[in-house]
Amino acid sequence: METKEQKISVRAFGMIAEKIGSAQIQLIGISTIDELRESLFDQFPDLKNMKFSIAINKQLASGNAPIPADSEIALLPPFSGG
Amino acid sequence: METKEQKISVRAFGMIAEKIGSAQIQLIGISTIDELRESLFDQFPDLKNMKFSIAINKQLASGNAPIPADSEIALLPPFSGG
Amino acid sequence: METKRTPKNIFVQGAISPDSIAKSIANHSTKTDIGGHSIFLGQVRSDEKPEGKVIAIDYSAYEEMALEKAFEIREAIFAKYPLSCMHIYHSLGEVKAGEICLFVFTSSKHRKAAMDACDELVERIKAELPVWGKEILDSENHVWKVNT
Amino acid sequence: METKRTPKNIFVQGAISPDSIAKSIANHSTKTDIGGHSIFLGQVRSDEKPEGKVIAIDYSAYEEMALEKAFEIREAIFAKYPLSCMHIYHSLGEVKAGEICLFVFTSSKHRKAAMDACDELVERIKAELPVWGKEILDSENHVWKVNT
Repeated sequence: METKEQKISVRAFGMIAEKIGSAQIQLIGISTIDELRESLFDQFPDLKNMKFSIAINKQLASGNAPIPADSEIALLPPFSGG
Repeated sequence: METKEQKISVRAFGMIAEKIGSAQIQLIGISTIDELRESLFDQFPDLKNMKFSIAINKQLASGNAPIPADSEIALLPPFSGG
Repeated sequence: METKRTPKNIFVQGAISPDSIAKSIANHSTKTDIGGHSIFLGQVRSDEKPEGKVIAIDYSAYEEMALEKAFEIREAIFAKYPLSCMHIYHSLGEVKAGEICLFVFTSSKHRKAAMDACDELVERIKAELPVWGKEILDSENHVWKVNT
Repeated sequence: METKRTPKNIFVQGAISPDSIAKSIANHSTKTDIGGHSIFLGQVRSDEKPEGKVIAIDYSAYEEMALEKAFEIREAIFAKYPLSCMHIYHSLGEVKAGEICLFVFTSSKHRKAAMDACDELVERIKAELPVWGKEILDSENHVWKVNT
């Protein structure tokens, strides 16, 4: 019952997707935003120098928000629509 | 050489033209805006209760401006374009 | 000081058609330094008056003065904002309720200039152009339009 | 609180055609309580970058989030201004320089509400919608668009 082992699916967009080389990745053992960032920076050190927001279930997350099981996580570089 | 006797042509627009019953009238012996108003109010007493500006040669006139010979005079009710 | 400028015509007979607006937009696709267009369209409202319902507006103008004034406004707005293009079209004659009577179009590299210029242009056109709208009512009466 | 709203689609594939804009305008001629329409059009600029000249922008979006956000913005603007209508269209995929990628359309009884709502809508769309533009260069490179 340890939520630490939950598997989450992370979508990436724009230049973040380009840097990661994929529009979707799977991560294991992530239950907070801080853990997510740490895991991403381990796998993709380039992301450390890039600006991006994180959305949990289509809402922008702030601070070290918890990541509930089965959340839809997304990495969002600065918007440039219009 | 008395400019008092100059004949001027006055164009009227919108509800002023409607009230006068004509889009153009001729007046004699007019050399200032005050004389113009006096002459108009004599002939068309209804104009006393109507708001209108006067243009001399396509420029709005202010105060008791002189009316040069051969001027194009126009009576302009409040604008309502657009 | 004598001016040798030749004011552009802004008046069109009757309503301004959506197709002519589309054409005007399409004409700007070759100007690839433009990033934003701002458009204002005036549409004839079918207001209910004590004397009847508005079914059309019949526009008249002191054309020569209006064109000079429009040119003066145009020059002032071009001097104030970094615009690529500016277009003004105003109807004369009868425009039915629901039809377009005013089309103001500004284009710029960045959106803010286009938007601010468009807003100011519309305000100045309504306040300063010698144009009059006679509101035709379904009662066969008419009233003279008053701008607010 | 659960929401049962169903966000309207705002995305169109490729450029927004002047003809579709004309159709959208024409559709409002039956709404005779409208006195003014305000329109903003975003057009792809062919900027010169150190890496090359922009020939197109390839737009992508987090569509589900963008539609929810657009709906939220739409509701907020409707609550703030007395509008009759509001339409938002944004391109996805490739839009060439000179073509239209954003079409924002507000209509109201009086011009001021339509204009102010349109301005605010454009600002919020640019700042809040998860949409990204990849600027395709004539050098076959690309750079990611940055909104200012």
